[in-house]
Amino acid sequence: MSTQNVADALSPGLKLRKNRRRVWRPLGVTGLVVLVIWILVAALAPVLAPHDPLGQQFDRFLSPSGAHWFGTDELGRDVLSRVVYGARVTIPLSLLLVVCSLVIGAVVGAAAGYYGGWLEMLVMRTADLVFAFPAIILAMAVVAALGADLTNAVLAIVVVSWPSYARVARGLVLSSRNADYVLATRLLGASGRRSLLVDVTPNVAGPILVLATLDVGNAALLLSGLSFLGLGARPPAAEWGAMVAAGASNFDKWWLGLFPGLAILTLVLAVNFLGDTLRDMLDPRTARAVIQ
Amino acid sequence: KTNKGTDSGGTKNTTLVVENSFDLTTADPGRVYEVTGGMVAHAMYEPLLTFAGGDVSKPVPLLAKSFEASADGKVLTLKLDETAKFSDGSAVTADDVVFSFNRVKNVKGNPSFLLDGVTVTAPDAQTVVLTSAKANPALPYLLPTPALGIVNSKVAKAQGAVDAEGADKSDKAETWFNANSAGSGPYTLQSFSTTTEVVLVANDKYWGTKPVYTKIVLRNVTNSVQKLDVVKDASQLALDLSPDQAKDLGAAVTVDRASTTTTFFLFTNMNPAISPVTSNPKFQEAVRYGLDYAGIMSLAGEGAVQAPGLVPDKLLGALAAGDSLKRDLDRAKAALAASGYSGQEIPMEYPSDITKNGIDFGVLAQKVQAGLTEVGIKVKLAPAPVATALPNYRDGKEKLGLWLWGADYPDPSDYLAFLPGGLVGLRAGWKAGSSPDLTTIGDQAAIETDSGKRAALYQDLQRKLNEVGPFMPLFQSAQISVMAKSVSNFVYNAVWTVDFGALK
Amino acid sequence: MRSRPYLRFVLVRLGALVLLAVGITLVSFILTNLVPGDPAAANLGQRALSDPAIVAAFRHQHGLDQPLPVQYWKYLTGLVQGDFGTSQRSNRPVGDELAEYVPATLELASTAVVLSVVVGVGLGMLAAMRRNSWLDQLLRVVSLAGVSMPTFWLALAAFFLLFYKWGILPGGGRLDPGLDPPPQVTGLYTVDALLAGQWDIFGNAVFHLIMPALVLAAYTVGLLTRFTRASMLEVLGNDYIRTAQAKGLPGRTIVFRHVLRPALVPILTVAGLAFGSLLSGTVLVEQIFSWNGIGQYAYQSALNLDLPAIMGVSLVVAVIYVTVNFVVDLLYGVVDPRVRLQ
Amino acid sequence: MSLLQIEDLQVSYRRAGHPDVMAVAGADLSVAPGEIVGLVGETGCGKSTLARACLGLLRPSGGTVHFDGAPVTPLGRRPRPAAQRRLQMIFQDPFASLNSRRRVGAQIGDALRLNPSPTTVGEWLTRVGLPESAAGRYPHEFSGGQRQRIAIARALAAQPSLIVADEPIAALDASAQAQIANLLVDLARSEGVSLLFISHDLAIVRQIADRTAVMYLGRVVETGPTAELWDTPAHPYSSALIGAVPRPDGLHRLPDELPGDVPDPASPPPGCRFHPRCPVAFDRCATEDPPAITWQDRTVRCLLHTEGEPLHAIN
Amino acid sequence: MSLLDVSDLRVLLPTADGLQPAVDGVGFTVGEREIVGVAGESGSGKTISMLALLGLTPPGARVTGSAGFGGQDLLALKGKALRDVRGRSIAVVFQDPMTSLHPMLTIGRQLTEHVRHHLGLSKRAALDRAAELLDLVRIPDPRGALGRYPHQFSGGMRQRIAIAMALGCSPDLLIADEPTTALDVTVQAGILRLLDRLRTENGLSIILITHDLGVLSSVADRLYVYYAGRIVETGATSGIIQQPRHPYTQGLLRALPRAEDGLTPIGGTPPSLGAVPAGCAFHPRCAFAEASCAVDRPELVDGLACPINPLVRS
Ligand SMILES: Nc1ncnc2c1ncn2[C@@H]1O[C@H](COP(=O)(O)OP(=O)(O)OP(=O)(O)O)[C@@H](O)[C@H]1O
Ligand SMILES: Nc1ncnc2c1ncn2[C@@H]1O[C@H](COP(=O)(O)OP(=O)(O)OP(=O)(O)O)[C@@H](O)[C@H]1O
Ligand SMILES: [Mg+2]
Ligand SMILES: [Mg+2]
Repeated sequence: MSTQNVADALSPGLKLRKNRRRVWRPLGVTGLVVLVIWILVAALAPVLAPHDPLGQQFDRFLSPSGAHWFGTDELGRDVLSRVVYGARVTIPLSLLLVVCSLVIGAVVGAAAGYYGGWLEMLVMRTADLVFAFPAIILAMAVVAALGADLTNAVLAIVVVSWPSYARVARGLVLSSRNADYVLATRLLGASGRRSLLVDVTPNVAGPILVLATLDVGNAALLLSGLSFLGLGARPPAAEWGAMVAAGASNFDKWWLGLFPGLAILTLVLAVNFLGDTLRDMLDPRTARAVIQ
Repeated sequence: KTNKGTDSGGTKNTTLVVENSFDLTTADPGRVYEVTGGMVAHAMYEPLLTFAGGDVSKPVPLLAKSFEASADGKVLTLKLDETAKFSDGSAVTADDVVFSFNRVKNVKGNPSFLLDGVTVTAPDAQTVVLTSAKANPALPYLLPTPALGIVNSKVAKAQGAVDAEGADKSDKAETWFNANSAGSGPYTLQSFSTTTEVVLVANDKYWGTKPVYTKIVLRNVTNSVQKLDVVKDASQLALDLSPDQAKDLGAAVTVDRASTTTTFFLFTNMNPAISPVTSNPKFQEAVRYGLDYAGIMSLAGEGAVQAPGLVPDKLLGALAAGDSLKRDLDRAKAALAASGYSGQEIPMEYPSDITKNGIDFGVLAQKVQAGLTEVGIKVKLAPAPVATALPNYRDGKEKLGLWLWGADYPDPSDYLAFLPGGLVGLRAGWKAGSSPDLTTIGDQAAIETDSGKRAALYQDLQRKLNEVGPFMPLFQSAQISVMAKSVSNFVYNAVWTVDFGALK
Repeated sequence: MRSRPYLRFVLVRLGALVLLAVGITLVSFILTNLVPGDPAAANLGQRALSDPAIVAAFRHQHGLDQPLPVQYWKYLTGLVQGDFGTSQRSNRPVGDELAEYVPATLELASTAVVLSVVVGVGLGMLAAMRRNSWLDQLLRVVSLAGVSMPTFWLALAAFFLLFYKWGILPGGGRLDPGLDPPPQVTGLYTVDALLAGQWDIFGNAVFHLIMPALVLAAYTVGLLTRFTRASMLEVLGNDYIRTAQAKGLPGRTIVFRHVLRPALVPILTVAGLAFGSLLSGTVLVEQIFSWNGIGQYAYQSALNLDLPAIMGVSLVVAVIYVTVNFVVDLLYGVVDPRVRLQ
Repeated sequence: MSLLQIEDLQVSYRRAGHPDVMAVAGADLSVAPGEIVGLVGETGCGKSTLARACLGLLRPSGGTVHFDGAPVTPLGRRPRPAAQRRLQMIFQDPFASLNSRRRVGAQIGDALRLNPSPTTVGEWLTRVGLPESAAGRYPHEFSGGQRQRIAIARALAAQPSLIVADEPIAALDASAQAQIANLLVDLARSEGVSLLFISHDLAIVRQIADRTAVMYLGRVVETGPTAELWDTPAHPYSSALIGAVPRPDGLHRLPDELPGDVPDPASPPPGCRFHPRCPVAFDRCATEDPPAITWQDRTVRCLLHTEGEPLHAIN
Repeated sequence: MSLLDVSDLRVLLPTADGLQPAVDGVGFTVGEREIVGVAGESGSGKTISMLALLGLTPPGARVTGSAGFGGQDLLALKGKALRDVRGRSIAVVFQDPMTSLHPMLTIGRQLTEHVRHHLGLSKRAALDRAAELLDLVRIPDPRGALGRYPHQFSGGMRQRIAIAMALGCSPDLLIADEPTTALDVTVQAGILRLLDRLRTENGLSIILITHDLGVLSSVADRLYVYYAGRIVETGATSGIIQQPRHPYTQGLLRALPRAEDGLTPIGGTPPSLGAVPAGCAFHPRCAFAEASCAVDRPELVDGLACPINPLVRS
């Protein structure tokens, strides 16, 4: 089918070869370190943030200085504190989004691949449909109607993002359903469902994990994009996309948009570094080169 | 290449690029109601009466060279200027006026309420008589509204325009009006898009003083970009800069700041069924005195004024600045304690996608929230795009609402809507009969024809509203217009924003 | 014998396209009607909104007073006749509005796609040829940065620097203000200007395209660089490349004739999908560059719950997306004889 | 009584937009208890298809497969009936037939758990020549030959009475080939398990099989005791196959060539399926489908033989 | 005077544990019109040593030694000079005919591109030549075949096409790397006959790599037996097959299915790259091994790299 997902192109039947992975992967390690830092920042926000992220206690539009490293915003709040607290919004929601789409997509896709027939037909046609459907328009419509709120945005995006997982899961189930090792287990007397669980799941997990890792970045981008459009985070919560939007209306107050933008970039970049490295590790091509 | 305005005097055979964040759905004068639409329609369709420059306190002749109200305030007679010509060269007649007004009423569009209860007749070709069911002292103030511009009825009819009853179904002319024009104004329509740009060209048969700019390109641009464009001379007039954006623009541009007739206000729902908390008068008092007016004014910026009452300062019956409320935290806290408020979160709804005069509702809401937090009121912001927020607002379901009201026409009678049982009153859960006292004053004010008495009545009304009403007027926003040095004679008008024909 | 299966394939795909279109309208219809929110509220003034007669007239005019299935059926039957319904916001036929906005977006998105394919595939090839060199590492970081870049932020930064600070490129819009667009044929200003022989307009239109297209392309360039590299490496590992080397062919011939073609198959897929992501990206980019395309239109329509417009946009975007991928499928046949001859 | 009885088996593959391919088109074969039967034939002649149909991995479009007297049921989602689990398979590709994400012990353990027996995983590993510690390791830590040992252990642990081995040594090194073939045959003999050994390496089959079946384009064209068939091939195709085997005798003898390829099973030639390549074909071969002729314990499908006559060598 | 004279060829390949010797000092010669067989288990370095001759080793490999061919040292050639040898004087046929032809280019294109590049023939002339070659390797309807794609041919036909392609520039030497391993015996017989015919009729010299001694026995004049990157035995084919002297060669032969005796596999497995035992690489698997075998590395003397020279044969 044409409406094939990027993910499909990404991961045709990956196998993890553990034995001789290259130990030193600077990008992957960098990504991991930055990601861990961001997670720590999110967890320790109250400790790290110098000020109350909501406190409108300073002069407006103070440019960065020793007192306010990232300056203050249009309501006299400390931008650094807001950037720090922003991690608490973006990171968990992106993860939530990916986990929801992953669980829904993987289950639905695996069921489609396993049961086949009309179920598969229904699931895959729906996936095609959703793929062709412009995600952001859908998200905008849903959010416009249900009210600006990131949880609504997450809901809306889940509706359009499960199919990539469903496709990968289905593809992998289909290809492994007739794999020799599954047939071998079946011949020993295992039921179809058991072989799916025991034999297929571990093989599907790797590629799905890579896909999910890379998707966390996309989720963060999409969520902050919606917030940028005013359809995401609910004020006064500190959210990076919304903060960039504030910077957008005050161009010459560059610090308003620069720092939250960098926050998004570094977070997404870290996730992508990690995902890309994971993909390399899982990819049979690279794996082959490493093994031989 | 691009012809930009030059400083060489006289007729500039030039194009003026104006940037605006579009609030535009139509160029049909029978339906036009939005801000940008008003600007465009005003340039093409002249009304019977107009306002001179930015002064909206006194209607002056335009297509009608004189007008006269009857003693009981129910009949308004206007004499047309026989030299007035439409852009096709034909004369403006009373029939055209009758057609235009009836069409506005019968297509049942946004502006049709303007002529509710008004019948229009034409005793002769140069005379128009407007008869209202009740005394209607506001009528002359209504007539300059862009929607009441006069259309060339012969041309319009030929394009499917209908003025009779049932025009809401039978009128087919809107498409034509979105591509052409048939008015007597200084400009005609060259191209029209509700999202891209509107291009107007000078009407070469214009009967008045020929406009200086031969072409007006009105572009839809967000305010932040407008700022860059006007500074970089990519445009000559930017209409939507926020007060913050208009700071430190440098010497290359002229900044015009004028207070508008747009009032931002907060309301607390009066309906105990909707909100037992906010309907408590003590709670309302706490909100009223707890709001951080100074902080809010710092957002509203230079040129904006704190609104002492709902009626804007340019209009008859406005309160003086001295009547403005001041923050009184102690009083607010005491009132809150007396109200029995027990710390529950109260959602405050507002339209998240509206930016008016560069004031973003989201930012304002956060400021309001912060002020009330200091009092001890927990406010939860509940933004939604207008499309979603409006139904709740209209149905009176919002516990706390942050909205704005722009004068439909520059007369205080427009603000009677805020009384109990009125359009806005109901939205705040204020049922008819809740305050007979206010209703009585309102009824009197509506039909009083003497200006002095009217003003006094409206002021009285607003003072009382400020005591017992659910509305907390915050401020009148400032219209900030930034233009290239080459542009002169700019005057902000609250009804149509800018008169392109007058620009030099 | 050659054309029949291919023709069949084409027909089946076209049929699927129609079904998909119906599906899209149904989904958007259900969605936009299920959610709370009142189009009348969004599209009428505050005064008019409180006048039941006007609201009724509005609802009647847009058929909102009819049962939902009837509304949907009317929409479908209209659609068959090329009628997308009437926008509730502007009262104009949605078809006309789409015809106005779609070309703007197409012009922008295709420019971005061409840009991404040229740059992305080029960089990807470079990385593959020099694999594991410092250049490869650099390109890897660059391409990952491309896919990690928040588009709206990049757009703002580009706008601020390239236009405001340095004045290298023009700001928003498709043409300098005051320039009249070329006579409309395709709606793509560049093409129309060329058709009309208006070189200055053409130059201006291209000048205006550069920045938004570059911003829009950042993501897809990154994506295509990564994929091209992977795809090239995959092909390079094949026996037939060793055969070509053993035949003594020069490196250039091998890369362009033997490696690129098979590598193109997955690249095509990704490029097709990238086009889809570009269409979504335009919502953010058009906003910032005052580019009046369907991105802006979609945003406005969604905010105003303008149902026919939302459905129209969704439909058009979906059809463009599906068509692009359909073309990609057809291209497989061109690139890979095994597809064509099976 | 044969353990496995295949009669007139037909198996088709469906292909979208193309006519079905009948990969097995009326094949007969039987395997007796304790017997090792070799099945040989060129690439694409339907050996694997036949093997899979025997195990119920493919649904036959015609004919029957009986195992131990009961028809083999196609594999659905439910577990295979216990009786049929005594029919097991060893696959060609030792890299694909073990799950790379599960420990070796767990995979052999499956067999023991699903087909309870007093043996242990360790015992089976020792039987196939691997250390017991192998149970805790993952397949990628083993060479191809070792993996095939694991696969054999897994199949045997299910206590089968018949194992179908589809080219079990084709993917292995020369040295490993002999090791695995020996191991498989030794274990089959010692456990009393029948073996259907599929291979295109005739020399190997000749070494190990009691009986050999020769397959050509979806049909079994000749069966017989291995030595007899090798010495006096009755079908011209068998004869050509045997003649094509290069002999490591240092005598510089070029093997015999059989021109042409196995035809596309989607459009088989009429009459005798082998006739277009047959060096001794005559007119009738192009129209008449030769019937199966049986003489003592040999069967052949060739018009050169007539019912009731002793089968003679074709050369 | 031999056509190719390789001496002391060493190839170090990059692995996770650094450079490791895959080919460790081998020497061999190929005479005019000679078919030289190279035998050995998988991974013994047969392919790598041939690829090294043409500079086709994987990136990062280090190749030393010398390979005299037509008056020049192949291993010293670079760039264009090297490319001019490839495909023109020395051609290669790889093992898997299903993957060694480009799937998206027509047969005609693949058969002519190097011919046009090397010999400067016109397109038409090159196509004519390609058709002739296809005819030579017995492809039916050679003209029609030129316009078709590899997937439209069977495995045997593809291998013939690959051979035709190799013959395009009338090379002096053909290196055939397991050209029949992936094929059926019936098809293999045809390919072997073709190679033999090319040697006698076209005067081609061939290096035939395979681990099937049966194949070598039928066509090769001389044999080299590889084990773990070294040559352990060499000599005339009949001599080696009938009287193998090295225990490894003996083991190889015993593992072959021959009517006389059962299958007797060589115990153990060949060493992997970087884990080659000291001394004689084969000693851990050798039944005749003595203590010195683990220490002294046997040199190839008189065509045999085994000082024990066990003439005892089982
Ligand atoms: N899934 C399939 N769909 C369509 N045709 C198939 C399929 N599998 C096999 N075939 C065809 O069926 C025929 C028999 O295939 P099969 O795999 O049984 O042959 P085989 O004798 O096992 O060959 P090999 O020696 O290559 O393993 C072949 O022509 C093959 O192309
Ligand atoms: N690209 C490569 N990178 C690293 N090591 C390699 C590479 N190619 C081959 N080798 C290793 O080099 C050694 C020799 O390989 P070679 O391919 O020459 O063996 P061979 O004798 O041809 O075996 P086969 O019979 O399997 O073809 C093997 O250990 C192999 O793993
Ligand atoms: Mg097979
Ligand atoms: Mg090799």
